[in-house]
Amino acid sequence: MSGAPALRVTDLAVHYPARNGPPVRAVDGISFALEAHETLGLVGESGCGKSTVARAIVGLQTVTHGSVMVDGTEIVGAGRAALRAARAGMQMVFQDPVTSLNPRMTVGAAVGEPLLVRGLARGAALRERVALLLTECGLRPEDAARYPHQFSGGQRQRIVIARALALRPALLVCDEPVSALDVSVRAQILNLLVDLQRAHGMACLFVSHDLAVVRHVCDRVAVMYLGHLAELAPRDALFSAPRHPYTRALLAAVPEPDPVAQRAKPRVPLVGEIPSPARMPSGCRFHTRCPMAQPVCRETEPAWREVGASMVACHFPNE
Amino acid sequence: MTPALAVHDLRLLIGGAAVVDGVGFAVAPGEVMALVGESGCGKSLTAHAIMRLLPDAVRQDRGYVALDGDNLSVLSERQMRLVRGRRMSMIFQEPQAALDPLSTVGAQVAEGTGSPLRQARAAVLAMLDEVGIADPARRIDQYPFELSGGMCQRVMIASALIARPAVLIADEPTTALDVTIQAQILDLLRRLAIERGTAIVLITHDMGVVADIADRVAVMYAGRIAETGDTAAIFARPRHPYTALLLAALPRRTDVPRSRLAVIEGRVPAPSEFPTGCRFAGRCPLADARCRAETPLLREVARGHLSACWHAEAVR
Amino acid sequence: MRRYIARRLLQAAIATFLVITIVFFVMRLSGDPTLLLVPEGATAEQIAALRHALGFDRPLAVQYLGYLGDLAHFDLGQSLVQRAPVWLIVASRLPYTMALAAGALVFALVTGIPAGIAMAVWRGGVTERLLSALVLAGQSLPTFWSGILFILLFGVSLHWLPTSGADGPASLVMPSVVLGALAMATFARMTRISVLEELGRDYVTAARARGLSMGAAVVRHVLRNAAIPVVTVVALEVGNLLAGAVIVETVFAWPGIGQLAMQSIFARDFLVVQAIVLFVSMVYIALNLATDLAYSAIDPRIRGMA
Amino acid sequence: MRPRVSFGIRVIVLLIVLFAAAALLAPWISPHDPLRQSLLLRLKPPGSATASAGLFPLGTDDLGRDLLSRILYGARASFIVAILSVSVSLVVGTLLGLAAGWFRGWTATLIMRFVDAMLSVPAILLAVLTVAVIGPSFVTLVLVLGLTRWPRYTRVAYAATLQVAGLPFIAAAEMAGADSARILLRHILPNIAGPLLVVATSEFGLMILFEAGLSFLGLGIQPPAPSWGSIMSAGRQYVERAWWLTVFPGLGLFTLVVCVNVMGDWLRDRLDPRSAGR
Repeated sequence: MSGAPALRVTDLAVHYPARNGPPVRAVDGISFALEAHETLGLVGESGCGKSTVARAIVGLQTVTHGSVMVDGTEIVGAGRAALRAARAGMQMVFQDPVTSLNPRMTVGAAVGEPLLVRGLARGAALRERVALLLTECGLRPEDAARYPHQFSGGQRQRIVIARALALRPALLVCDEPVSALDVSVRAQILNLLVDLQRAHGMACLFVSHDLAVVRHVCDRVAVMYLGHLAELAPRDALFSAPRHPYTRALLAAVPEPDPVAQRAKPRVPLVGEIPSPARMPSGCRFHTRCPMAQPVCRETEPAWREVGASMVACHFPNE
Repeated sequence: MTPALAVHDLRLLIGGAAVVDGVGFAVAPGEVMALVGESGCGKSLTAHAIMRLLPDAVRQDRGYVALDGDNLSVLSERQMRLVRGRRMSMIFQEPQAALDPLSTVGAQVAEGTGSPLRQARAAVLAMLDEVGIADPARRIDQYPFELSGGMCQRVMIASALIARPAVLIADEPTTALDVTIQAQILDLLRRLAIERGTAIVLITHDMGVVADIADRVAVMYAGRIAETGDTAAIFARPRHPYTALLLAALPRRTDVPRSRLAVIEGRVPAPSEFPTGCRFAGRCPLADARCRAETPLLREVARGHLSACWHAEAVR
Repeated sequence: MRRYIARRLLQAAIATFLVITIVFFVMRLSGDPTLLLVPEGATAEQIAALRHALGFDRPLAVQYLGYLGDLAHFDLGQSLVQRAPVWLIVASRLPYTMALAAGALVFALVTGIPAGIAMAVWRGGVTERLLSALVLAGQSLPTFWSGILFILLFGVSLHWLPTSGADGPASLVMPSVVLGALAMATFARMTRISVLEELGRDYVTAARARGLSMGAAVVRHVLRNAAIPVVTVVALEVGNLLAGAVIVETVFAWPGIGQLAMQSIFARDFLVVQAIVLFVSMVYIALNLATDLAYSAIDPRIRGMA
Repeated sequence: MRPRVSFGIRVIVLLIVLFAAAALLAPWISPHDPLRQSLLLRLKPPGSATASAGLFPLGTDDLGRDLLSRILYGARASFIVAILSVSVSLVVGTLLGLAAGWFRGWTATLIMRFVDAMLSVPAILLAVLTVAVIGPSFVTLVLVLGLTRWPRYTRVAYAATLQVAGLPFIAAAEMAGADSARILLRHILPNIAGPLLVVATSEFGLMILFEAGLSFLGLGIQPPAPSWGSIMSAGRQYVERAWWLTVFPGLGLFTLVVCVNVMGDWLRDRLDPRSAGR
């Protein structure tokens, strides 16, 4: 792993104007890097800003400040042409396989669109490339002539993945790719993603609220809370020795599909609700729900620092 | 002992297709019974059928529901109204959608008592407090949009339980909530089941939720119960290939990362295309000619553990 | 909330300004607005003199500013045909149209909204079929035809009601029903859709799961939620009723502003027509604004938008 | 899932086709010249026949012209005006709505505020004023109806474009590298066509009514050219003596508009899941 990382996000912030009062700080100064061939999980609860980060990285979201470098190209503030060129190297898989496909376009036209509009293939060559992509994603070449509504949710997600792979991107951003799918189908798509990454070796940012899924596919995991990164650590470190109290609470809250283990787990439910990003708590954003909060947590925002193999933003991390 | 709720041989039709077929189970007071399955397996329709709140397009042509031994199918709609809310209640997947946006929290919780909020105010306040709503005196006059999803679900639970019904039907009560909030709501439901002796039928698709809270579980597939028994027994040794595969398809904390997950090939057949014989046969690794020809009935394979599979003993 | 009101007021002001502008330019579409104002048979010199007197020989921008200035003083001009201030001419006819529009609105409300609720609650039955046929008729009947048929049937043949003119309340019945038929259909359709949509929501099932009867759930929860889009439509329909009065008043010889508009067109008295168009549009904008502001008082979600 | 094409709808479509065929074939199927007057044949009741002039199936008008022929030619006028004015407003309205929904910002504000203002002036009044100012003619009628009715399409196109533009498949097309033109034409337009078609159908019925109404007021198709509205307007004076002059053209108009409205409702149920009624 030499050279520049596949993705480097520096001090990224996305603020929305509020109807009144200060702007909503949906994403508020986060930094991380993603090496080539690596999978980074980005987890958090709804409204934490993880999907906004994903959209900002591929240039679908206006950014307030900060930098997103993909393969040496700055995405923030890039012009139309530069962005279009950069997107040849990064693609996205969305959460809802129903609305990710144009219902009035055949599967073949959808999967072939990136190649066609960039002038990379047409006619018989395009059809051949599409057939290959479909086969690779577990569909049949004949499926190219059909329309999305003729497919199940899992199959549609395969089509979406085939389309994302058409340009052989170096970076794949997956925004909750299996959340809308039933368990048995979810396993199929996870297996496919794992296989494809092995075969093509792209870097992958995997956004999800499901910790079990993230543990299954990711090398490193970043935990977000209210627009900030709470913790970023290698997978095993994060799951076996979480350092941020929020990470610990999150891990404790996920019910294990194993009654013995689940009922033996210590119960430390978080009290209270997630505050609204429009009314951000002072100091550490987690202090309103943190079981270990001290006066300093209310006043001073914790620094983003290294503890062992992990990066963590907490005054009192588990060491 | 009479079960708090018993469902017998329920069959529901949409058009000509039996979307729920031969579903039966019983729940004891204070017990949590989970109905688990993937989307379209009929679990939510079963819940609505128990409450007799089925959509117009669905027809029940067989089976009945007994509440504390009373057969509900003989009741008129007027009599059934006296059952709903008082002896048996229901909560829903989208708590914010299940509350009228133009009525206050208090007015809606009071509806469960049958008297207006003015008279029921003290009871409503006590109930809001019991379901863990902080500052109930302020919340009682607020509107649903002023509350978070988790708080709305607490309000729903309050409105469902204020008249002390013996049975609560919870239709995916935590699916729309974040995990930390889900944990709170599951703790609340468990506490209420124990403290009030409420029998809970929990509809869910999440095996983790089942493992956490259910005493017993019925796994549904394509409108039928595949297997049912104690939660611990079913997780320890599933006796239906569908359950076994479903559990193996879940990534777990003990797995090797990126190891292959078990998959169930193909897809759930549409109700109009349900096969004769076992409905899982088309996707089952154990299926043989008999499975495709004859419908396997639920049979006891271990004490209290029933499976609807010809090859239950061969499931690993 | 205050911001919401301010925004709505600004929108209404912009709409008013644009309507005034649109009418100004429409009046000049023929090239020479003087020709619209002179009585039939005027000589070329008379026209030229009038053009100068009215300032139509000035540049368009100057005319436009003058026009805005006049309107700002509520000066709608002088009718050259009737030799009277335009506002006076319109105002003298206004009560008749108000009475007609009110009659039509009442008819449309008391028939359309219950019909819509009934169609939604008893969907799929005979009631819905009968009512939807009625609604379809209301929606498709040309008023000038139904008006004449009504006159033939109830006036000429049965002698139940006066055939035309404005002689007491009885003469208001037929024109109100004829004019209100389309609004009735619109209200019924909107109410049906709105109630159906609310009936399908979880909170209705939840209310029934608490032991409420379907009727109680409809009365306590559904109607209030369903009312919001319906009230909007009601406000919008008032504008259409005033516009529809042009035809209905002509058919029934009802001496309101609709008839006045037609008479003025044929008498080439366009300032009166312009005043009527402006007036009806302002009523429309004002009613629209009023409903939106009313919501902000009723709907807690808007009220809560600090 | 989709409702099958029912018997009722088949009948409705058949009726619309019959009306259209009558309009199209009026010159060939009319028994008489619609403009030919005869003082001897004034106000003949339906079914009258003379040895020299032949049968008048629906009778004659006050100038002795054959009513059936005038109604057939009137249908022609109705269809041509409605088709042309709907086309004008559909094209104008859709383009503006697409532009507002895609570019948003001040473009949308500008367009949508203008739409608000246009919708504040009731269309029939604006049409009456405009026709009266320019002077009635066939072209005026089409342009006035076309150019006063586009805001409804703009509203629908704008709302639909906003909704579709927010869907992931549009983001995916952007990621693929498609330009705005391709996204608008290949991705957005096909997906907002349904609601626009529904509006166009209901507008078609309204335009037929508006044409007849304006002609009734003397501001539409000018006599002696036949139009349903002007036939009824002329027949009004003779309504007690010659009911057929009012009843038949009105019945034709009413039936056609009913058919178009039923068609519109059916399309709405099929294309617009929100109001599908379940």
